[in-house]
Amino acid sequence: MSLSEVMASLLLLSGCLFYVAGTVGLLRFPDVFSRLHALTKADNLGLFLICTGLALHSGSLRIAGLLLIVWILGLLAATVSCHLIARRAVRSGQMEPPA
Amino acid sequence: MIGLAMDCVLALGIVFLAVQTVRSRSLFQAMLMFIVFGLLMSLSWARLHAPDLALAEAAIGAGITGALLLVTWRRLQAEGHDPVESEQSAPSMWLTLPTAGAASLLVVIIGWVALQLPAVPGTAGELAWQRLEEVGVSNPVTGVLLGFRAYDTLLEMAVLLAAWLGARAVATEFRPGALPGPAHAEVPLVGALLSLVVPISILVAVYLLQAGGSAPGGAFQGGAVLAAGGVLLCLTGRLEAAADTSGLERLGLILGLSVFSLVGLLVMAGGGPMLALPGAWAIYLVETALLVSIALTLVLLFAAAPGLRRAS
Amino acid sequence: MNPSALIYLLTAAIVFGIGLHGLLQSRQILRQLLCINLMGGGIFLLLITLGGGADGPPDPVPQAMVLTGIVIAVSATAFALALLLRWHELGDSTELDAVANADANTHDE
Amino acid sequence: MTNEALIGLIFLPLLGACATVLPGRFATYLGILSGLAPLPLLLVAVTLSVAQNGPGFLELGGWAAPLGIRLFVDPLAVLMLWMVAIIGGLAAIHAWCDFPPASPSGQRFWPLWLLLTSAMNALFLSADLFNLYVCLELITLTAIPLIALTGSKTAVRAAMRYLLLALLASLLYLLGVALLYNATGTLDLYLMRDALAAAPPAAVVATLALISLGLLLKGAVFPLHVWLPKAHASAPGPVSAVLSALVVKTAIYLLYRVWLWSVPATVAAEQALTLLAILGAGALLYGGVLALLQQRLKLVIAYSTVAQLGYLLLILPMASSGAWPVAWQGGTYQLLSHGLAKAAMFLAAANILHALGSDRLSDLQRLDQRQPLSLFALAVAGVSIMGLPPSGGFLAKWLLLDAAFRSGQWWLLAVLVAGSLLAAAYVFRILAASLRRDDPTEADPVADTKAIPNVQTACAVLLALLALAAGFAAAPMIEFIGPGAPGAWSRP
Repeated sequence: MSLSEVMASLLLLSGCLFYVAGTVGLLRFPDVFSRLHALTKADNLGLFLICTGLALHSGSLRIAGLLLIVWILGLLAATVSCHLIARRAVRSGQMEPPA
Repeated sequence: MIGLAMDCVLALGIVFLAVQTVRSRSLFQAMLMFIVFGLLMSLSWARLHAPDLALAEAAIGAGITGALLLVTWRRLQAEGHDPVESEQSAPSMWLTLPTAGAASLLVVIIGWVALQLPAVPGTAGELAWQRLEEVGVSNPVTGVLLGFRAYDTLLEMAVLLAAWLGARAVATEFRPGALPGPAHAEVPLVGALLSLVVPISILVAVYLLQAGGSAPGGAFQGGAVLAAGGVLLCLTGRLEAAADTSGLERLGLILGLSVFSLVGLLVMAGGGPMLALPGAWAIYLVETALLVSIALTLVLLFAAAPGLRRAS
Repeated sequence: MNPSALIYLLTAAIVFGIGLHGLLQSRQILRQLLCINLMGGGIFLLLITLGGGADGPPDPVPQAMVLTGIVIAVSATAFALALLLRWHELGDSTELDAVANADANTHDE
Repeated sequence: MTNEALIGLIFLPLLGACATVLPGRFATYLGILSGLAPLPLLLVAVTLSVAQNGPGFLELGGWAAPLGIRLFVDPLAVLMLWMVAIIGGLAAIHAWCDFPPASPSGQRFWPLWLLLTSAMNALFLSADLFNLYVCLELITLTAIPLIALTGSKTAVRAAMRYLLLALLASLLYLLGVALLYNATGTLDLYLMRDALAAAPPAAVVATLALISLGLLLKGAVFPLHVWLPKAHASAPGPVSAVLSALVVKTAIYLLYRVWLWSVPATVAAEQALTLLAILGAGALLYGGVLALLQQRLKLVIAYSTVAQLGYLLLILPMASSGAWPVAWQGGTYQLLSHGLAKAAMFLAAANILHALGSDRLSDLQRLDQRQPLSLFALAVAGVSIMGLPPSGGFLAKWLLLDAAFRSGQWWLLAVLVAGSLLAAAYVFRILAASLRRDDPTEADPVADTKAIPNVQTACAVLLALLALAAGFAAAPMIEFIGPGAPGAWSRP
């Protein structure tokens, strides 16, 4: 197993770890905002790690470029949808009064 | 070994989501479960070496169908649909047991028959691989869709057209609130995202179209991606419902079906067999027409309005 | 047949069965539509599993059939949803047993 | 020439539908006329060719089966195509008055109508199981919006139920097709017999059971008929006519094709055919009794469809007996004469409903004064449905009785007689209700009757007369139809 393959595996594994963390947060956190917090932050990083790992694994610059686009688009979609969900939640009065 | 484990996880996930679609009390939750079910199906197509299907399932099966379900849900709610009604009380045992019994019996029969019937050699699929070059494309699925079984694809476009005609026929008079409305129009982030995503959806659609000859992709996947861009424009109020279908829209709706038929008829008029597309250029011509019709039909079905126009 | 094809074959049959069960016992039209789509998914999976069961290259004919089937499924679903909206406008609930009961004593025209 | 004619039968209505979608009156008229008017002409060419050269295939795209899709034309297909052209054509003329092409309702009606015509022609010609699935879905998705066009609660409710059951039926059919493709490696109806003969019989029977279950559901065969009466009765008149005369028959047609053309003659298949015939007998009796109990004219006619479809399945167990040619002729004659008579009855009922504002049997009194020609059409078509001479229906039932007698299937004889008696009862019930005069206080019953365009009356009368005339043109037609299913069921 070459160094790059080891690196790729490590990246993929850590990416999965972030996804697991994000999912646990989604399931366990109490309200919309903390769930969004857990989901978007952890998943974006997880996606980045997995894309990098896959790019390393493939060893092709073209595929690396495509994966970069995938990551950016995922990032954008996550940002905007997170914003919209949070906005909707605020409007509909789900914001807890500050303790 | 890892592959097998992944297949097991996927299969379990698919079955779990199917069960949830049927069992969850809230109809809304069931819809969400179904949409995720579509996404996992798409992954399983990829595992089964059917990337064309993975693309189609993700774009059409999960994406467009999901959007249609959610927007219908929203329309039902907007019209005062009582949310309580969406809760399904647990059906009685007398109803559940026989249907479950019948369904499991059928499952056993399907499994048993599928294992009993031997896969025979010399199938249509093997022939398709052997004679793929004669069609002029190297992606076998495109070869079957536009070459060997082009007639199916043509009638399938008629089905899509019929769905739009039917939806228009049963719709009542034009309702201005047919679209979900510009709820998020004023959010600046959405505008920025749109100006990026809609051009990308066009780009991806064109890419999928041209890739379809040699790689996974084609008119259906491309059309669905383009339709997704249109759906976004509707959702954000960039496109709004018009009271009538414009001439251009009408032309777009029938473009795929009529170009496909006319090319086929022209070939026949020239002495060839009906629907034998003469080479790759004809396939791309037909696929482009199909893409336009598919995208437009899907967006209009989503909008549930006779037509669309740019928001003033 | 290799083990993973067997897994998907079973999945296909089970998903079909779940869809059928849900269709028969559910009383909400929207959910019945979901169930019909589930059944369709099961059949599509079955087609591909059977076609790809051998070790050779995947059979493109079932793939084309499934692609056609997916488009037909979305067409039928879209029309059904339009009909559902219309029905709702007429003042009925989205439950199908309303149909069954109304059939017995309907006299409207 | 024949090939072009076959293509035209499918593609002219298809392109006509496209044209009617386009804006402008001209495109609409052009679409309707070019989509429907040339069909009889094309059929003459096809009929002559089949009469001379026998059945033939047409490979689409030049790809031979099993790789490509073939069209198959034989006398049975020609018969069905003629029914589409004649019944569909006359119903279209009837519809022209209610749905003028330039009006908004016409804009909704005609594209769907043309697509439905094209889909039925495509189905009767197709030789490919999966292509047939696409055709079935196209028929479903065009017929159901046509039912819901009236927009009444009953119609929308019936359409919804029909849609869900039709989708379920297609899925069962598709499941069977998927398994058959795995077992035979082909989707061609006429290529799979040898492969099926080699496969394990029990699995083949299970697969065919799935396909048949789907088709029986689509064909509204007892006890899966529950969706039919409401759907057919609540549709606009010409749509009811086409639904009852043609659309349900597409499923029966496919049952014939699958069981008689594609399935190897094994013992299990023979038992399956007997089972199908028992369902047919059930339909004949149950549909007849329910038709007798209905209070509305269109519902009586719709339940009569449930009953009359039963005859078409009764011929199946005779497939391996010496009486088969006679039974086959009886069955195909029943297809034809029931189609014509039932379409006539539905068009007449639509006229009556329109003129009187109601089709309750209790409101039909003095119909002979108010709608004499519609009543005439009902009565003449009723003669054919009952099976009285000299109608086409008489000939069909006589041939069926003859076949049952020859093959020694005594239970079939009993069922046939009982079915005819029930049909006579419900037809006479309609006639009796129309001739009643129990309201002498009403000064002028004709006054509150709306006028019906003469064309619409003429369509109903013409169809009824055609159903009657089918009895006179028997000899050449029977010769043309021939023994059917060549070689599928050689006698032991």
